[in-house]
Amino acid sequence: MRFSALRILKEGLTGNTGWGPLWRTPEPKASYDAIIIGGGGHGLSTAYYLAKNHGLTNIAVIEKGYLGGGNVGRNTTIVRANYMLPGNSEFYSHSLKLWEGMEADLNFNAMHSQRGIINLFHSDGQRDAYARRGNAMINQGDDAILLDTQGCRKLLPYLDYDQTRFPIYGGLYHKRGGTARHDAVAWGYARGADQLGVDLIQQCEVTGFLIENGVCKGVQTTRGDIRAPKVGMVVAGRSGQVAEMAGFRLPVESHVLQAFVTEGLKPCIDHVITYGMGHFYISQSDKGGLVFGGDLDYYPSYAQRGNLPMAEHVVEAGMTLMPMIGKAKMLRSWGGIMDMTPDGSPIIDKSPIEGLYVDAGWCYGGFKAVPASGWCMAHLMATDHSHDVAKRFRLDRFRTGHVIDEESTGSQHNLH
Amino acid sequence: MAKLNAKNPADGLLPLTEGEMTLTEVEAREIWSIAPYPGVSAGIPSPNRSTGKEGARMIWAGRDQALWIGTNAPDAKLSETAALTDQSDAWTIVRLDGAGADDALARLTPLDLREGHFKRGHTARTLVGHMTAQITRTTKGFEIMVFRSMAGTLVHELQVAMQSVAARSKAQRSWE
Amino acid sequence: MRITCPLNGERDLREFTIMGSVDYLDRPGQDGTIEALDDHLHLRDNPAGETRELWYHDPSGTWLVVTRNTVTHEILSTELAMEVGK
Amino acid sequence: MRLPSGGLIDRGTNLRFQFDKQWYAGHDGDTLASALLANGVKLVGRSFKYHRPRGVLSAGSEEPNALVHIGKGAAQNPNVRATTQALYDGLYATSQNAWPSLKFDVMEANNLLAPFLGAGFYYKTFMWPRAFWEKLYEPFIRRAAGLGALAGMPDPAAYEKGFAHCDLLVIGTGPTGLMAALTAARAGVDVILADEGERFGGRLLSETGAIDGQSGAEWADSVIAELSGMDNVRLMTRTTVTGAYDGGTYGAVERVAHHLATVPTGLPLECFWRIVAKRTVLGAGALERPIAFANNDRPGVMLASAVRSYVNRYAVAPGKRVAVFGSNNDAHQTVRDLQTAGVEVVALIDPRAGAGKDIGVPVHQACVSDTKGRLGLTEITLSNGRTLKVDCLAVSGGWNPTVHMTCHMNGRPQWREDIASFVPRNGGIPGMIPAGACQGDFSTTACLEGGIAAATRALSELGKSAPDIEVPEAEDTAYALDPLWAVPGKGHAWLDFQNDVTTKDIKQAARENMVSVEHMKRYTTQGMATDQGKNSNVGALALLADATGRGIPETGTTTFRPPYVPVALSTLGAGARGKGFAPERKTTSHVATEQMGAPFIEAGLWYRPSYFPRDGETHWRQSCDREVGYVRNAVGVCDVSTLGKIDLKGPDAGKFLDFVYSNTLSTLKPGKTRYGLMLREDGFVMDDGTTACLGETHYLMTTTTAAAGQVMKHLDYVQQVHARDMAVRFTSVTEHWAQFAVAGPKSRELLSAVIDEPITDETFPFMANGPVSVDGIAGRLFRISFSGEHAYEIAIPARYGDALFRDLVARAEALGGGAYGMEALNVLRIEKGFITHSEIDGRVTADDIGFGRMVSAKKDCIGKLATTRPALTEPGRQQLVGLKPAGAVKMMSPGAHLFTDGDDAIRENDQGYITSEGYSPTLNSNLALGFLKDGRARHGEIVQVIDHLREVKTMVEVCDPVFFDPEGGRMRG
Repeated sequence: MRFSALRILKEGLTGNTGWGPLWRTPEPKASYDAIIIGGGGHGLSTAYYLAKNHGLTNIAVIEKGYLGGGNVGRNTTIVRANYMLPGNSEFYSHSLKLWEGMEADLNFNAMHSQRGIINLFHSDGQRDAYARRGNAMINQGDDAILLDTQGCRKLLPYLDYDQTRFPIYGGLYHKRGGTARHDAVAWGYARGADQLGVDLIQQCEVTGFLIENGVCKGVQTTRGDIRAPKVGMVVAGRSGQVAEMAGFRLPVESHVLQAFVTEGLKPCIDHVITYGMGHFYISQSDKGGLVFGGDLDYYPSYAQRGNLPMAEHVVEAGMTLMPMIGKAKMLRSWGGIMDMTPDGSPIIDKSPIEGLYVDAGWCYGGFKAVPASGWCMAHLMATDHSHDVAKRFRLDRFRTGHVIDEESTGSQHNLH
Repeated sequence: MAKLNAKNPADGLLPLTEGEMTLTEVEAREIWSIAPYPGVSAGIPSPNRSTGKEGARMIWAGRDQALWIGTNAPDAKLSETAALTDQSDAWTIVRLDGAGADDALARLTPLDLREGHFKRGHTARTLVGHMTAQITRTTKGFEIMVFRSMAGTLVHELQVAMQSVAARSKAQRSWE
Repeated sequence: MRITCPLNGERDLREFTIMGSVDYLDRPGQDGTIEALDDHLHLRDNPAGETRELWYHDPSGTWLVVTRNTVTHEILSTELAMEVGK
Repeated sequence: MRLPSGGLIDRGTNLRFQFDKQWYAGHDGDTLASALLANGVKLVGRSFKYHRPRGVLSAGSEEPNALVHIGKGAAQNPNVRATTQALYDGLYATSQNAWPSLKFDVMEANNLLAPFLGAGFYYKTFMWPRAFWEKLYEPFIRRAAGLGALAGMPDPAAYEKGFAHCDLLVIGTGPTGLMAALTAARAGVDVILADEGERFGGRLLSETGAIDGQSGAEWADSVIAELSGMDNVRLMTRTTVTGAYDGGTYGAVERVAHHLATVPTGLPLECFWRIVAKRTVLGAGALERPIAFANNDRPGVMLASAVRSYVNRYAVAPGKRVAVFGSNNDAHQTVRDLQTAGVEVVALIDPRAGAGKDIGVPVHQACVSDTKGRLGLTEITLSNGRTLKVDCLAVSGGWNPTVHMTCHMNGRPQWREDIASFVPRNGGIPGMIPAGACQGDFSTTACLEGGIAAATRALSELGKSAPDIEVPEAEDTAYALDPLWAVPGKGHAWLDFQNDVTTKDIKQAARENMVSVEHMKRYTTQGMATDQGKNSNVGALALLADATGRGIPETGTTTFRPPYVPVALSTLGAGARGKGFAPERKTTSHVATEQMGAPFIEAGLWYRPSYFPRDGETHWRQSCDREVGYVRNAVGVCDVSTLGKIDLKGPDAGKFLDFVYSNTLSTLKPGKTRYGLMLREDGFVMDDGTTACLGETHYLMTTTTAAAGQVMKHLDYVQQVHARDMAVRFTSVTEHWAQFAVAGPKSRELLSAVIDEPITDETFPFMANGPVSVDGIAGRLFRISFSGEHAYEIAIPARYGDALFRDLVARAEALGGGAYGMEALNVLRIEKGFITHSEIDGRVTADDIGFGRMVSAKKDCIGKLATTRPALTEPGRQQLVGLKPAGAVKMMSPGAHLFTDGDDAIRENDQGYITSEGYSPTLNSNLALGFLKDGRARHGEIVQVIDHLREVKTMVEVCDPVFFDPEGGRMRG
């Protein structure tokens, strides 16, 4: 069913009884041409682009819970292409372009809002680092503007410019950055994939791999064996467990990242803002809640919940930066499981087992990568070659040292 | 020739009184860290304990390490078996005394300060606000140490906490 | 989260930082292989369940090996890193 | 309307307050909601989406409708529940989410569009044309959405945080909590008793049942009186426990001063407590649930328990003609309480056959199926077709145990068929024992017993025995209920009042295959409002179960997450405003530097002077040039105390240094100093600095200011994990020593006048160190240089730092020099090609900065193996170079990228970037350092510098990074 204004009108007048399912609930078949493990944002976009770009429609997405139940549904919804290092630059640039056409392509409003993101800096050294980044963004063909303190004052008059502990020297303004309605991205890709014939199988957990002579031939699941010559694992925080079933270790540690939302408020923050001297980023959702987050809790966790010290640190950073949010009230906190790599950049590559492909290591930047991750993973699975914009996301780069370390914090997983 | 006058870390900031609480600076002539080399038993206090009294005392300050606080430096012979390092000017030491001191400090440190758990003579390496600190319970209150450079922050944060406790006890009395 | 340090006793999470898995204990020396280094620095079992990790009690400068459950966050035991395996 | 007698209010008080600029009066003991109802004000808010008129639904923190602004100006507090806001004299409240007024809100038009604004409509429209989203649709949606408004100014009130520790935390002071606290307190353990109410007693304050012959409130007071006399008990009123975290840690918000007309100085408005408890008894009670029927959201439709609260506790009749609708016996108590209070009860409506037949009011075996009344209820229609004129309808769909906190660690509650509710599963929160109504035990006697039992269990787990305690005598009637979730019929029947989620939305979600409970929630926004579904989740779940043909347990639940009630960011972030975010570290020269008028910059937590302005200077560059001149031509003084200083001692200290540094330090002789490079284990450069050998087994390491803490932790790691057998001990002495650089051709002349024994080039050659004394005070002298000049660093115990700094600066000025700041320091080091963390940014190797030979081949060190990895040794890496202007434009901004002459400025052509830049008055030229692909082989090449951000494009010549005195004669001589 195609969505349109006319359709809304017609349904509204007839009691909204004509809406059909957004996707089917198929039974798993015994075999497919390809299987995607993981029905999150990346898995669903992989399936969508396998079908759309490569004509592979006899495929299935296998999800142990419900579609979009992982990090795509529990993040701070920031979409941006403001990376500095080769590998990340071209990939996220590609992803942002896909975002810009996504809603028309999927006929689904994901409320992608290019309201602009401002990364604040607080010292000469940070300004120099952000200038290097901004120039890299423009070299890549994306947009960046370097704001000084006055420029920030004009755009963000409510920040504390006078008393705050670390003064605001300026900000890197990326106008095409912004936010989106996170769940809608998963639903849009799910609906798109379903319409192209992809079987989306929920409540089906992968329990093992069918590996014959070192070649992956399919998966064992709670609903029986499903065979396929190509299997992609797109399971984010669960990458360690799934890789273990296939018998290899990944350079991934799973960490909890908390996020927070306040009660609904009338519009007060029009951009996405990040603080440079503590861990804090914030935007206001279309419903009016202030959505904000910070850094990892730092300890590996599968619990999807965090603890108070980081929550307090995040709010403290917010209070020194923009004290006017003080009377906003935190309504809810939650945690996602982040697949952290030793350089903070992802992996889209073949696994050590033939026929099994890995899309993992998104750390806590996976949301904005949803379109390009699917695009490139689909390319890899369909052609057995890395897509040009993802060719540096190799699994062996840690061993060889070809790391893509944006944060420059070295090989410790939880420092990225 | 230069003429050098000494200045205390909390110079000009203390003493302070809020309600029944007082905050004063402790002037220490000598502070030395004593860290015995491996395999040597050096007679330092056991973990989280302080020993001795005014003039020559030791407080446990981490794994196999203690701080000597006194009017004189420790016996130099100790340097044969332990790393002896002068820290005399590295610390700000303040004393928080009086009714409400526990409540004020509990606004800043995650340490369990309950009398039954943190008794007189107990000491701990912990946090005060966002500062690494050493807290020791004394007869009348607490001795709190942070790095010298953070004297201003320590005094400010303790003062705010003391004011709050004083204001509460005043408000409590007027509510009752 | 509360961690009981063998020296400092039970303390709040905020007094600690964590480095990562005890894979960091197995350090290949200068004659080691790059594969061993990969195991030491990068590759992780990343278990959903019990795991052993290196933590640091910042105020006292103590490195600990903490056995912890990554699903429940339960702390199962703590040892001084200095004494592990001794 | 205020009842003539009764209630827990102080009728002797007269508190005047405003709501939407109208003056009203109430009494001490009132909430804003009870006072408004007492004044006949029923319309208090508007809903989120359809802007429907709304009145008070509940009498607690779960209130979804009666959310208002309290205060004005910067103090305006949005989304305050009128049902929990204590009344005080002068209280100023306004309604929110309505324009131009609460009674006439233009956005009410949305209500007419409701058929088109059902579940998920956003996702299906607003897509055409694309550019309209940010410009038109989104701003419109944003303005329409939201509830209250922030003032847009910093909150002027004070807030604080604190820590508390106890053996037993008791949450809630209804019958359960009070008995648990009493039992534990008498056993002698440390008890914290927390309750979110203005006074202790919980539900007892709203009910008429007697306990031990006293009213509930009197009995609660008597228990509190005993507890407040015990040293081991801490009573925390107005304190909501908001979250359960690992290790028995709880978050709690204490509303310290929201009930006060004026807040005394020093008193915080709120306090956020971190409570650590060995055991916890959760006596959080239960929340009554509404029933969905058409137009069940009109002002005047209230929860039956709330009606009892207003009648019994606040002596307020919420209506003149009240009907009661429920399918459980608990609802019948409402009829009796209203009758006792003299309020006319029009009817009891109970669909169960024979229910309430002796109650003394007309009973209808039916359901309420619709209502009328635009701004307030006027009439209800029953499923049997009857209509009744009423202005208040008390509704009870039964009770939901308050299981929320038991789910904060991912525990899922379990369904109990007999009470048609979820109850906590065992062990959801380690150490927490739910008891009483939150466990599904609804009678007062069961709660009293449950509290004792829970405390007894907690005590036994703590190794204590419980005292004998008698269960007070109280009501013990069974709770009988036929579940009733929704009344069939036409029209919108609300589930989530605030978010305007109706039964139709749930059905539509099911039709669209949003059948997972999480999908339903996210698609319809059910349960995502400020009450987080406290009023509506179970009902919505029941309807989803019905729509999908599953049972409720199979349908599952969404997750309850902290906080239990919303927490102000001011509270959670208390203390961080302004400078409080991080400690301030000040050097001993701070005061003198301030007196000299120097602006400070932040260097980590430290403050350091940027430059020292002089009269007549209008630009920092003038000061900087002058200060550079001091060092190059006379003598400059700079406080370098912020660099990390680590004192290492022991037989293996040299061996340990060899292990942590890439180069060899163990061969250093006493009195000598050497530069060292420290790698991370992944082979990239971590930090650099000098190490002085002070004695055979005694070294002093310096680190950069930025990395001091990281290096100390790293040394602890290396020693305790990888070098456990080395006999070495080390400690930070950063703060013990004040240290000043004295640099320039006249530096020795200056120092000789300061120190007690003069020095010569022979006694103190380049890289020497040794003890000196100043005014008899023992210090240390290092002949090291970060400026390339003949220079020293002198260290003195910090108590003398202020005096020595002033003395050095005065003498330097007499010699034609003076103090210099970070700007000059930066230029001096760039002239010499010395690196800082601008260059060693965490991604460079020793070889990249030209120090490849500093990775000793003779020994192992941290990071050595990793440096052999292919990527760290292959050609094409970017290497440190110097850059000099070669075009008309002299500006070379840090962050600009480098391109080969003639290449387009695109990523594929990127050759490197600039890290540092400064104007050298010495060489009368701008100079820069940067990294360039294969840069060491490209000295002499002209490359492009392109800075899109500052719109600079120029040409530069690549050269050696050491611009000035490459032979180093000046610092050695």
